[in-house]
Amino acid sequence: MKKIDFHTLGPLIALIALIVLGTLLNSAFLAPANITNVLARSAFIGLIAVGMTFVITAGGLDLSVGSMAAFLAGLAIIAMNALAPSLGVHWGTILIGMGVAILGGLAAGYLNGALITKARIEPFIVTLGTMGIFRSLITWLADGGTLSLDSGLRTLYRPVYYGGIGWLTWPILCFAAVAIAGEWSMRHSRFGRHVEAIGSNDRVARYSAIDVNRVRLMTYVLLGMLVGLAVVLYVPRLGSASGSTGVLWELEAIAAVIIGGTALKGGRGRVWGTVMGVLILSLIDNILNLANLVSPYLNGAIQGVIIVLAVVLQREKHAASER
Amino acid sequence: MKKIDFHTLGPLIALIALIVLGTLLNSAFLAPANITNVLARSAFIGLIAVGMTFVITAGGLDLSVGSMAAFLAGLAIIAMNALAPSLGVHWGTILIGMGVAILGGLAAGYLNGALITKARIEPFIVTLGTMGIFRSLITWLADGGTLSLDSGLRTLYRPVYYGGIGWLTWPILCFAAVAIAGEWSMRHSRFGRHVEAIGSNDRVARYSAIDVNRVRLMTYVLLGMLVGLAVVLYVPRLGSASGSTGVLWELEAIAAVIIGGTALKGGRGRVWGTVMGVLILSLIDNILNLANLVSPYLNGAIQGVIIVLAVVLQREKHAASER
Amino acid sequence: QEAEKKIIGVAIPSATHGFMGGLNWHAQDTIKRLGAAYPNLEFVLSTAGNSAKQVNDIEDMMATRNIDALVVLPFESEPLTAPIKAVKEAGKFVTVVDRGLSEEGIEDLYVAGDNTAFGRVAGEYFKANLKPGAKIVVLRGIPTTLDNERVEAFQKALDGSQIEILDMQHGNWNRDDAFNVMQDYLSKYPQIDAVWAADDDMAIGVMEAIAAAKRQDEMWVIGGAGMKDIVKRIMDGDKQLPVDVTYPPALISSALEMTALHFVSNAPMTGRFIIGSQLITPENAAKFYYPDSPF
Amino acid sequence: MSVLALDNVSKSFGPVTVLHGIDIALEPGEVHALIGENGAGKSTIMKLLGGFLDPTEGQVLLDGKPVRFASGPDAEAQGIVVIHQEFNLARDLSVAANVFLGREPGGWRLDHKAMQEATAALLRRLDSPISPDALVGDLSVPDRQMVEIAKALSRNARVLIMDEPSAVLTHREVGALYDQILRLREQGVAILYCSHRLDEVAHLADRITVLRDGRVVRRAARGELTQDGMASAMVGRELQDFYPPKGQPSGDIALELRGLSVPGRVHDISLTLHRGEVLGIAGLVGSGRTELAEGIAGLRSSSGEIRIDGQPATIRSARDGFAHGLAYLTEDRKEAGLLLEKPLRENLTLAALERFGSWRIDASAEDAALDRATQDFDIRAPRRDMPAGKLSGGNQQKLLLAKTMLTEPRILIIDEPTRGIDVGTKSQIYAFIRQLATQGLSVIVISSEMPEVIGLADRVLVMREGRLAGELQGAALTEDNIVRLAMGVGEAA
Ligand SMILES: Nc1ncnc2c1ncn2[C@@H]1O[C@H](COP(=O)(O)OP(=O)(O)OP(=O)(O)O)[C@@H](O)[C@H]1O
Ligand SMILES: Nc1ncnc2c1ncn2[C@@H]1O[C@H](COP(=O)(O)OP(=O)(O)OP(=O)(O)O)[C@@H](O)[C@H]1O
Ligand SMILES: [Mg+2]
Ligand SMILES: [Mg+2]
Repeated sequence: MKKIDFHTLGPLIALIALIVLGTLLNSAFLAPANITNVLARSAFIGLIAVGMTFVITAGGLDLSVGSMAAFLAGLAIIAMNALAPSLGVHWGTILIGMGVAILGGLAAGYLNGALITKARIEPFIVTLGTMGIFRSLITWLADGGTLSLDSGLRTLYRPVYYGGIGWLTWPILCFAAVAIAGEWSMRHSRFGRHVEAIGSNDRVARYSAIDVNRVRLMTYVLLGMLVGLAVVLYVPRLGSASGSTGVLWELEAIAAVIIGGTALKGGRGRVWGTVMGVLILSLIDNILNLANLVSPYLNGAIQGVIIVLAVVLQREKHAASER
Repeated sequence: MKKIDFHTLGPLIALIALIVLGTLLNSAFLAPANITNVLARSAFIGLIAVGMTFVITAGGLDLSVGSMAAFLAGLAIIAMNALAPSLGVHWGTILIGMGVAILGGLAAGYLNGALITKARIEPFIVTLGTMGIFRSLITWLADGGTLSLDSGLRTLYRPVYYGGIGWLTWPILCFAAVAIAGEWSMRHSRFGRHVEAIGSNDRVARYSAIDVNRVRLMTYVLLGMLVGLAVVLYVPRLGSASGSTGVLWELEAIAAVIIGGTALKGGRGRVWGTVMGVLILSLIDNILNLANLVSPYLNGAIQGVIIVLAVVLQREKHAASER
Repeated sequence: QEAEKKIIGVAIPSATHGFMGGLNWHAQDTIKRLGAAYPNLEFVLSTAGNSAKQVNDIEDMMATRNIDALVVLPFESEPLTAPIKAVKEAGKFVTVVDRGLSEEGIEDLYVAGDNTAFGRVAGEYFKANLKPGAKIVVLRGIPTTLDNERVEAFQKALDGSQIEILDMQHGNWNRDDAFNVMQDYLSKYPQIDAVWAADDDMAIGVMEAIAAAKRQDEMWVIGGAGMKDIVKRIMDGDKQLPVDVTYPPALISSALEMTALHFVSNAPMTGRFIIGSQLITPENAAKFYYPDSPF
Repeated sequence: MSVLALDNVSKSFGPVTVLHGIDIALEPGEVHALIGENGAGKSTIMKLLGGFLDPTEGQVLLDGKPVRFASGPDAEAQGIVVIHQEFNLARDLSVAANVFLGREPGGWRLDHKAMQEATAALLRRLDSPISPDALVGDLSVPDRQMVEIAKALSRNARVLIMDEPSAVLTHREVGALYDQILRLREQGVAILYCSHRLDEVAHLADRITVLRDGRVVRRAARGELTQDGMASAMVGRELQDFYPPKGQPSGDIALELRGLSVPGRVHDISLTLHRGEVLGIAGLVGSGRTELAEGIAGLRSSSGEIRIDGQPATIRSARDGFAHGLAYLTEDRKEAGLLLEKPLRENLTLAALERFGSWRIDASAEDAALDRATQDFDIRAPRRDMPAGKLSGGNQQKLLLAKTMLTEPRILIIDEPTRGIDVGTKSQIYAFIRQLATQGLSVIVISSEMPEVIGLADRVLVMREGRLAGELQGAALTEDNIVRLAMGVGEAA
């Protein structure tokens, strides 16, 4: 944190450019309400993307996070609804639901990690498989429809998304805390160092007495738990889960990581960059809503162009500093 | 082709296991009609996956193929419909439509490849961007709805999907021809050799006087043209294209490539393996439809489990031969 | 006369399948028309691919666009209920389209199709036109509550008819998926007397698969929604497509128009408007045929 | 007239100038040796000549005329072939495919047969048993070096530039390499040869250029310089006592192997290593020395018994090894030793991070460790935050040594410890190893340089085809005896 990380400068510039654009398009853009909205909703992908940064830095990949989030949200809701009659509408019930989400995430991450490290299957295949599995399970649990949280619990639980300290709502605080802890671990902890070493060259890591499988497994477990945490914040927002919850979150999270300057092949993790990446993606959506730019059919195209441009900006800087 | 490639043995075993399973579950499975159906349907993903094998072997990735297919199908239909009044319902019109699809594919692939090699942006980001762009463009061209081919042309064009030589319909023949040509190029052509070298170590390739950027660009152009070819076969099937055409084809194609034993990090291309991978994925769908196994909500879960199992099977063999 | 400027937010799902495509088209078309007719009305349109994005869009409309009214087709009922309630509580005029909220009495205006009727009308046609012991297959949509409602109503209508439903798989309201599923049905079942495709897009894929298997004479197909190509074929008396069940994507237009009228006229524009599902038959098909719509 | 020359060339990387006004000329039919300390700039000169770098100042002359090569391949098209110090092979391709990469014969269809036959012929010429179909990734380090040489020989070179081609080869391969070099010299090829083995420089070179700190400090013709003379010209001072005096191992057994086997590679090895002993292991390329070491260190699956300090030990991974105080230094520094794109500091402490804080890694302690290591091992890095891969080859090796030593092992197995290290530093490292042994550390040294094992080890085991072929000690410890055991022709009296 003492030194400026040059690789995060690129995404930062892209982010600033987007903020300027937003301000020009609509003066309400910088209003606290809008900022709170954008930051709070970034939190889900943000938490997941921080975990994904570790997985990708260690040379892995996880396609299952979106489905996992839906599945965990479903589990947590089922658990809370089941307990509500006996325990009552009570914080205890909600805490148990939170526990279910986070422990479930731990277990799901462990499943992915174990298949990858113990059964030695490509992460792409394992998580493509579990992506299908989690998605199916939530659809099945919800019987094709939507699982909804008991409305009493809903009311009690709601402030976890909407409340907070002033305009700093809990999701924002959580995201900030996890991002700082993530950046810290990547830079200053043994775990982060080992993650980078494994992604850089796992043979060297093995020869350096690093327990490669354990560290790799841990990245998936960590990601699973962060998915669980994202779910803890997601459930009070919509109070429900269905087969369409979390669709394409994996793609967004991976994109945020890569926009942030972490290489897909691993070895170089930039948690700050990931945070920028997440904010860039959220802002694009927000800005598209700020102005009636064009046909809504073309939103995706504009989004695509901006993503590529954001990275061009960053690569140009990067290339320039390399010569 | 003379020697048996051990890495394709794994997928082959998985494929055979699936065929046995299918036969046990339903006797109609081995009926010629079913086989023709499955093979013909596999052709779209199959053609794309063969191209994807080259892209991935060279260390690249293309997420845009599904959207590109939808976009090209839309373009071809618009072109044919526009020409129908002047040229008439005529093979010439259809040939022009085919040309539009294939040349469009070439151009789209060139766009991806040029952004990756010239602007030096990560393939993941470039093709995530163009994925959004193509998808938006087709939705916009179709005005949110469906573009349908002029019904006269449709009738004329139809046999390109449904016709053929006996039960070997054109898609099957095309897929077979492209697979053989792909395998041949990977093994026996300079291009294939260079693709593998680049994926294995692009610095070494550069030092060996290989024009790395050109070869890499060519893999994307080749893939684009194969997407175009897939579209040529796709359009006569239903005669239409919409924003939902080709959704998730990219994931299926990449999965097929990896199930087939090509490493995601590049360097080792197995076109036969890819063909097996494509057939495995199609068969899973077919078998799930033929057998009333469980709640259809759980199809995705079974699919996921089988994909992982298919690869476990292959990895076990692989690991055994390494010790 | 310089009327006060009013902003109407419109939040609908994006055009991921035929019906939604049609709905998107009608929404944009109506917005263009109303915008021209009433210069003091401004529309803000957003489309979303999932509930969370739709909630984001609604939040953005509130925070940055300062809307006076919201016309929303909820992506899903439960998750959208609280956010829409918040809009209402902020004193905005709320129109809910098609999918009801999970709490009653939030919206000012409700314009919807009738999913139960959609399934029931189709089921009744099957019951009336098939002999006892007939065998049918069903293609379901994307797993959602409304798909469940339709299928349940369909099954209920068939009760006691001795018509056997051989299989129900998801075709996801998608032509290609429906084509694949139907091909496999045809391999699997030597006898199929009719198909409920439950959606016109799926019906197109289904008919293609049947044609490829050359079994057109064995079975007929019922889709749903009222796509112009299908209506045209019914008009032309296609034996394979005897009828269709409406679920008009144009209901968004009604909702938009009524919401606009709330601001430009003094007529009270609140209440519930259910647009029932009707059977399109060769006789009445002409009045359901809109050649200009993309759907 | 010279074929290829540098005319007053300087080269800078960023702010650091590594070559100052170099003049060097290669004549046809002549072997020109380039020697100098690690980081003196030898590889940089070779890259300049081979078109892989552009001079910052001055020019490259080809046939007396200034040229500017667009790239390495461009220079190669003009007959200038380089064997790089760092391997330049694609792991996923076969040996034959690598040899012909970029110049595959055949029209539309590659001529596999021609490539295979030509590769087999080249390897036969080098007396190497490698199969042309083998995947390069499966080859041992020395075998990969032989493929590099074969690849260079397959080019029709006018100028052949070799950067430490013999660093990991045993005398058998080196002999084959000399034969080829002499044959090419006959044919009028100009050869630039770089090596830290001064005996081979004396044997091969018609002309010697000595480099120090990026400047030419001495030019000599054949016979003008003795090996000692070369060494002092390089280092700038006299070197004495190249090998430290041998030690007095204690009677305690630190490591004992009973019937250790690595499936398919190493068979039934039993040996003992005493506390304070330096044990040498010699053998030809492919005799299984590396596999044995990796088997002991838990990096390969092995069977048999390992006892440490008399207690049976289960070592299934390098981590288990470290827990028993056993460390292994790999011969494959590029792929198993260093993280090439990471800075020096992170490489140095990677295996011993526990020592740098329990929660937060103490960066200042790391920096201090790097200071100590650069001093102890004489690591010459232009900048401390540079990636390890940009260090000169010898300095990478020193960093790897420092990294391994940082784990403070009690039993140390080092595979080719001085690969690519200059004479001056070599004697420092020998002294260092001996000092460790005196302090009670037990060391196994695997080396392909016979003088090194003889000079350093108290006792030498010779391996042949995966088995122990014999043990040599005291007066019997001679090159001749090692060769006989290694080749299986019996020990002389
Ligand atoms: N790409 C680079 N960027 C920065 N510094 C470099 C680069 N390449 C080489 N150097 C530095 O240039 C100096 C000379 O390196 P060079 O590789 O030529 O040494 P050498 O004589 O070959 O040494 P050795 O015997 O260890 O191989 C070293 O200090 C090295 O760190
Ligand atoms: N994974 C592998 N697959 C196939 N062959 C291998 C593999 N690893 C090593 N070999 C071969 O086994 C033989 C023994 O190699 P090894 O590295 O043990 O030699 P060595 O005795 O250590 O000598 P040096 O260290 O000088 O190579 C070599 O010929 C090598 O090519
Ligand atoms: Mg060097
Ligand atoms: Mg060795």
